[in-house]
Amino acid sequence: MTTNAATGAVKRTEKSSSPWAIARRKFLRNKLAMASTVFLILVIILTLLAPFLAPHLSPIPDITKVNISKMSIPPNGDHLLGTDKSGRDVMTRLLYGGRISLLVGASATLIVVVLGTIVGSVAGFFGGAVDSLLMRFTDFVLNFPFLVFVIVLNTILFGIVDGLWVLILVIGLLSWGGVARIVRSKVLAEKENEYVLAAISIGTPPAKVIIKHLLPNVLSTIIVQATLLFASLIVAETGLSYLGFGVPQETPSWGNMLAFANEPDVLQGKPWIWMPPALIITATILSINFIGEGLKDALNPKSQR
Amino acid sequence: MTSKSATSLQTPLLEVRNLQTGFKIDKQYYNAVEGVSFTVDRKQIVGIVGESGCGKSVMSLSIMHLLPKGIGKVRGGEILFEGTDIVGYNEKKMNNIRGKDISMIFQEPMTSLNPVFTIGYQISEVLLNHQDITKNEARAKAVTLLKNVGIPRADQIVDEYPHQLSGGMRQRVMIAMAIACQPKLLIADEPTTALDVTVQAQILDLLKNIQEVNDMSIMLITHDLGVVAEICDVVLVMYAGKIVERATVEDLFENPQHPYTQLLMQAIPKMEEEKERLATIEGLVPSVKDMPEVGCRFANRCPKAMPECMQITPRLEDTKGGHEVACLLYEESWPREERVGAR
Amino acid sequence: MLKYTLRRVLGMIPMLFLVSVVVFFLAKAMPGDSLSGEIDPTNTNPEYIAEMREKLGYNDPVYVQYYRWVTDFMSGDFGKSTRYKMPVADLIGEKLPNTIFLALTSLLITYVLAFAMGMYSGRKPYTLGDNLIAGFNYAGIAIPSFVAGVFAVYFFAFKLNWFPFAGSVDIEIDKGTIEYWMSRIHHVMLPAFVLGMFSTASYTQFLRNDLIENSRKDFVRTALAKGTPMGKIYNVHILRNSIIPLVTFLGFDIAALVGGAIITEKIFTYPGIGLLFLDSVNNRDYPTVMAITMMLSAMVLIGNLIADILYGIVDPRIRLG
Amino acid sequence: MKRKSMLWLFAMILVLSAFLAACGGGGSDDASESDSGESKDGEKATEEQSGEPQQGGTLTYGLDATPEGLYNWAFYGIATDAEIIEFFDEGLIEYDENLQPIPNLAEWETEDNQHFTFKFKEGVKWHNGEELTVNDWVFALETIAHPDYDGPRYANVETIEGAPAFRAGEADSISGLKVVDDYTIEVTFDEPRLNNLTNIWSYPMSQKEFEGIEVADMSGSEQVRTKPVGLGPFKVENIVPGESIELVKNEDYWNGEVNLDKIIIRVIDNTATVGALQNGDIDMISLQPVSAPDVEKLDNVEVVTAPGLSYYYVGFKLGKFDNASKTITEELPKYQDVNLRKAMAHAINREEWIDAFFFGYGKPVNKPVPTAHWIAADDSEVNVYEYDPEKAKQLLDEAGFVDTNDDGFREDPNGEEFVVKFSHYATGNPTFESRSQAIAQYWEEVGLKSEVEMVEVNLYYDMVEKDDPSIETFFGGWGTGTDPDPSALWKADQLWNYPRYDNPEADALLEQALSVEEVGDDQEKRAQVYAEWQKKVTEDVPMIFIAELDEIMGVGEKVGGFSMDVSGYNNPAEWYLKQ
Repeated sequence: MTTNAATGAVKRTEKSSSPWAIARRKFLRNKLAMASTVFLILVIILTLLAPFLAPHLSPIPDITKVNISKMSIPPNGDHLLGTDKSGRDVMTRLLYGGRISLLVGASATLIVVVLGTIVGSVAGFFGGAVDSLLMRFTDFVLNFPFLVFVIVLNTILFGIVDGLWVLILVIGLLSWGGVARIVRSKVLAEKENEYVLAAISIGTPPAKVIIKHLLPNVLSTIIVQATLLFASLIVAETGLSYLGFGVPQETPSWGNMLAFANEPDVLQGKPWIWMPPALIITATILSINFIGEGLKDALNPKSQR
Repeated sequence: MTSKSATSLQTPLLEVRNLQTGFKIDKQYYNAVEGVSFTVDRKQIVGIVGESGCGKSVMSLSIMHLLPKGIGKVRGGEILFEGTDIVGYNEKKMNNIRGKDISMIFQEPMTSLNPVFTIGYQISEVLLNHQDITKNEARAKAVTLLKNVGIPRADQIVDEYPHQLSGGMRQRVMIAMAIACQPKLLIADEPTTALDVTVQAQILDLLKNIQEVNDMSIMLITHDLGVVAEICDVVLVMYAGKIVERATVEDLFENPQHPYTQLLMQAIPKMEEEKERLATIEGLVPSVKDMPEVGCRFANRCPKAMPECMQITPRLEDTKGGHEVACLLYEESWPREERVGAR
Repeated sequence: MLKYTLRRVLGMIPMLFLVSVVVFFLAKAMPGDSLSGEIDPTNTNPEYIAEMREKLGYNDPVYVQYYRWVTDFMSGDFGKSTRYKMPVADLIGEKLPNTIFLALTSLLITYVLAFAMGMYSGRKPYTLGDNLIAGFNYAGIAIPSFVAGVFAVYFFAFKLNWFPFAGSVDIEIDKGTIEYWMSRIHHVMLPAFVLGMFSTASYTQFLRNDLIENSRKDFVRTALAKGTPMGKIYNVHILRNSIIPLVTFLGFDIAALVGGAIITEKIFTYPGIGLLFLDSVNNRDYPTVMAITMMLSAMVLIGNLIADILYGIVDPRIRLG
Repeated sequence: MKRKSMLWLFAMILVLSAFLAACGGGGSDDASESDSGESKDGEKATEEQSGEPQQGGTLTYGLDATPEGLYNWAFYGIATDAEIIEFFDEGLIEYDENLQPIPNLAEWETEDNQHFTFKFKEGVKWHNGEELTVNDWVFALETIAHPDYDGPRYANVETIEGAPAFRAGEADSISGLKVVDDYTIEVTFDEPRLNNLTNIWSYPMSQKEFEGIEVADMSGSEQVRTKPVGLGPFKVENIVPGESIELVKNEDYWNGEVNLDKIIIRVIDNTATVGALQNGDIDMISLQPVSAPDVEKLDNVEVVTAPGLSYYYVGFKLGKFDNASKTITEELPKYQDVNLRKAMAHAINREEWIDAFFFGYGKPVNKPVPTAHWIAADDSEVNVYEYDPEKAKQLLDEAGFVDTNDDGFREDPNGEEFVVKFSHYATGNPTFESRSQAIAQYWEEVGLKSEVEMVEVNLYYDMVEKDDPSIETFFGGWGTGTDPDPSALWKADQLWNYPRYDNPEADALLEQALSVEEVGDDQEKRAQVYAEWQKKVTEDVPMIFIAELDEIMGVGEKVGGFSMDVSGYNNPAEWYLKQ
């Protein structure tokens, strides 16, 4: 604490602001995180605008139609990123593909966060038998080798449910363990605070205590986790699609586009087909990670930067 | 060696001259300790009192070269240990002094011990650092040390881990570690603050006892005048990086002169005044960043402040028989030294 | 410690049971005969199928079937591969050493690199070296392993010719000689590095941050006050504390290696369990798929157990508390 | 003399991508998704620039699919395994470049196409040192006919007299096999057939080697999996399962000197093919068309092609088949109109499609037999459906498929919405989706609304085989064998007649072509009957014939003595490395 004598002074001036305001200020000051946020928002907007943008960017804005006369054209004026082996404009598919990849990532993250938060907060709040039961279950889910189970489940469910949602569900249902653990530990710590004890002692129903008192306090942790999860679930989608167990092939997604790298002629000879998705995936993951780091920093009252 | 020790007998054990320690904030240094001078004599217990943030810990860390790297730095003055200035010492030289000639104990016994090593290992380490002995010998010595600081079942505890001990026990372990090499000076930075009142007394007794047995000096840093009264010989009162009063314990308690000291005195809870509300000092210590360049640093909180206090920087002056105070109320002639702080 | 270990081992048993139940029902949900592989999938004669089902006891109550399957599994009978027409156990036994070798090498590389880089970064934060390492880390975390793998093959195997691009060993070398092992190591390095890249990056970053945080701890000051040199403080006092959380990662690591091996082994045509799994899924060799699934799940459990026990060993607060 | 490749020995080979494997009873042909539009000469040899074969050296041969590890002719299931067995084992009969059988380890005589006498070469040694005798062949035939035999080759033994009885356990031996002496055997078939010789199982198995192993355990035995022996120019020295095989020269090879010391077979990922060839990590590999253009660009590798025996088609499901009664039980109405089928055939621009998806390594095929086969009819003798969208539109108009609701697509003659549903297998290979999409688009261009459905490949052939209602028009590929008889793919009583093509006249022609009385030994007459059959099929259009493919090999410049033709490549004993 003595070592903080100097910085204590800095903190004091900010004492009046709410933690969220401080976090926001810290985040806004983090250049890397801000640049990443701008980038990510840009990517999201561009993919959302795909149907409007595509016709302006390419003479063949179709994502499914095969153009035999235009196959594997390197980048040029008409096709800024060239065309793929089906003669489809890479740029157009990149925009549409982003929708799917981000959708899979976001939906799966949502499932994960909701499930993880519910399980974690219930376990943490009630403790005792409920806790150990739920945590055993969480351990159990965490113990599945993820990729193996996704592939197996995908094989079983293939053709029964629409492929995209199978993927989202399977990824979501297998990934919530980590969040549950973290939320639980945070809730456990938070629960000991007097205001929570007070709320419980006056007979506030558990659900209300959890939602009103506990969750807002673990929210920062959840947000950070969700961000990092979002990144890793996008990776999961692309990886599975690359292996051929992901999004159905007729739907463009970044992973599916990247699967072209499996083609012997593409990898070395036609880099414009797989480089753009590879780069955009990497850049997106990178920016999400930076945002996550930034959030972690901003929401951590102890951090100094 | 012999000649040096001969001279060192006349010189005080530790003499700090005009010490200035700065902290870097936004690429600029601000002094947390501003021109402090004092001496610690052999076998003397010097107390340093002041509110938190007044620079007393920074000063002790400056002596030990333990300021956080890249942030804190001694920017001026001298620290003479046995007559040698150690300010410019490199890490290697300091490592020969730390733990051997000067050791230090800290406020937080809970966190000051490494959780993953046994008590025995941690005590042995200091011995192995400075003495040419085997691990087994060091361990045996650790057991003895633990016994000396009043730890029961020392031969078991030596193999236990910090988390298995209570706070008071851990502080005893810290003390055992600190005295392992029979240092000449022990810097105790708020050694009892984190402890229960009953344990506090025991630790103070232990310190006093050890000081007598080992013939060492102690520099005791505390915000608690009660602690000072109990064991110190001489007291320095610090405020905002400066020493504002220096006196023997008796003098100080009999006749506190600086208004700050007087207020501190009133803040000590006393048995007979239980029902009365404790006096508090209004306001806060100014941060190093907004330290006034001239004038008395206590002026804005001082009940006896005069308009001149804002313009003239008071100097530590002897009022009578070694009782020194830095306050315009006691200065015989002012103005002088208008711009001490602007260095 | 013994009690702690025992408790962990006992805690694993219900988990193993649950996992096996799930795998069993997944296998039942799979088309065809995924449990034993005895029913020839190319024979569509209903009489034959009915007869085989009766013979294999698929008309028994589910729990009887489960019991039979689980006891068979525990005694090493994993059923028969429909593709390779041989016991799955033999098939796995053939590939498992390769995957274990890959995983261990990967772990070794991961931890050595993570320690080297993490220690450096942690001791010298915000320097050029630290920033370079951070750059590597961000790349390692963000570049999907299949992209990295494909790059690695082309760059290190074809362009630079430093490593072989496929396989696990040079077949011309006699088994058991030093050259044989050197060849195996040579073959495994590149896939192992790609497999461990993500973990290496995250551990480096973790170790760095943990070192920085731990270096601000009070016990560091204590050690300094004792006259312990800074180098020793980092290597002994701080490191020992930072290792503890890293050890818990080991459990997750094993799960990650298992999944990651599927992609890596495919890219490097490294004949291990992952490649076998992928091939088996693609060829609908379901008995093999299910046996591997069960085995990998068990491996993850055991990995976690090992991590737990190691955790106990390195952290006295857990061991004794 | 050309060495026959096992790739096309068996009549039924489904062509799938390199990604997958066996389906049904035959082996899938992993490597043959290939052909050349450049239509190079049937034979191309690398020895032309070089002089004398040199001795010694190690050749590395690449495989871009993983072998299953069943290294025995009687037990293997997939083409990749066969590619390996080729190097170390051979059969009694070979085929020349016209796909006519020629003697190899044995000569034969027959008067009536029912009774055959085989005379084995003397002094031929197995790799284990035992001498080859007719008993080894009898052993092989009895193994395959054994009730416990779990391989797919029984059809090649079934026609021997007494084989069914042996299989049923009613006899201790196959009565049609008469051992005269160690080198002479008389074989009697159940009836005279023109293809008895080409159909019979012609690979001996070393009786000594399999001594004491039950038939049921053979496929899992080390004699099959890890320590196989054969009669071929190379011996198996070492096998690292799933990744590589080391073969060494057979010093005692019966058929001349073996040039190479060693052949290393390495399994690689197909994305590594070009790089591995370029770096000389592998000397030879069978190429997929997609890699071939990149390999062509390499200075150190030559691309050698030979006409293949496989082709792609788009089939129409015309009926339903009952496998128990072996009859087509139901007629499906949707594509019954032959003009609709003809129009759909005319709509497809096959040249463009092949160039786009096979990079010039294939060419349009107009009949149900690959052009390189000797029974193939000339294009002038069959109905050819050239790309002619106008003709297609006209045919559709005539057939009553017109756009009645102005949505841009034609309705069926009843005015109902008409949607062509086109199924293709999916493997994770993204080009499959685009090439099927491209075909659907050709149909859309003539006004037929079309939908593509990608079905997971293993499921796909199940669904096609079981006449799943969701399969209407479907993409497929065949590899036909050296045996010219196409009955198994085309007769109305065959499970593998996927379109459920049912034309008694066509079936009668197929029977006639095999009849000893009507055709006898007259190959020309036989070819003529097959040509008539081909005309019949092309008139009925049960499937649209799309493309036939060449075999492509990437051969490093160091390799000499290699040649290949429609029957496969030459004996690896003749290969050598230039020093």
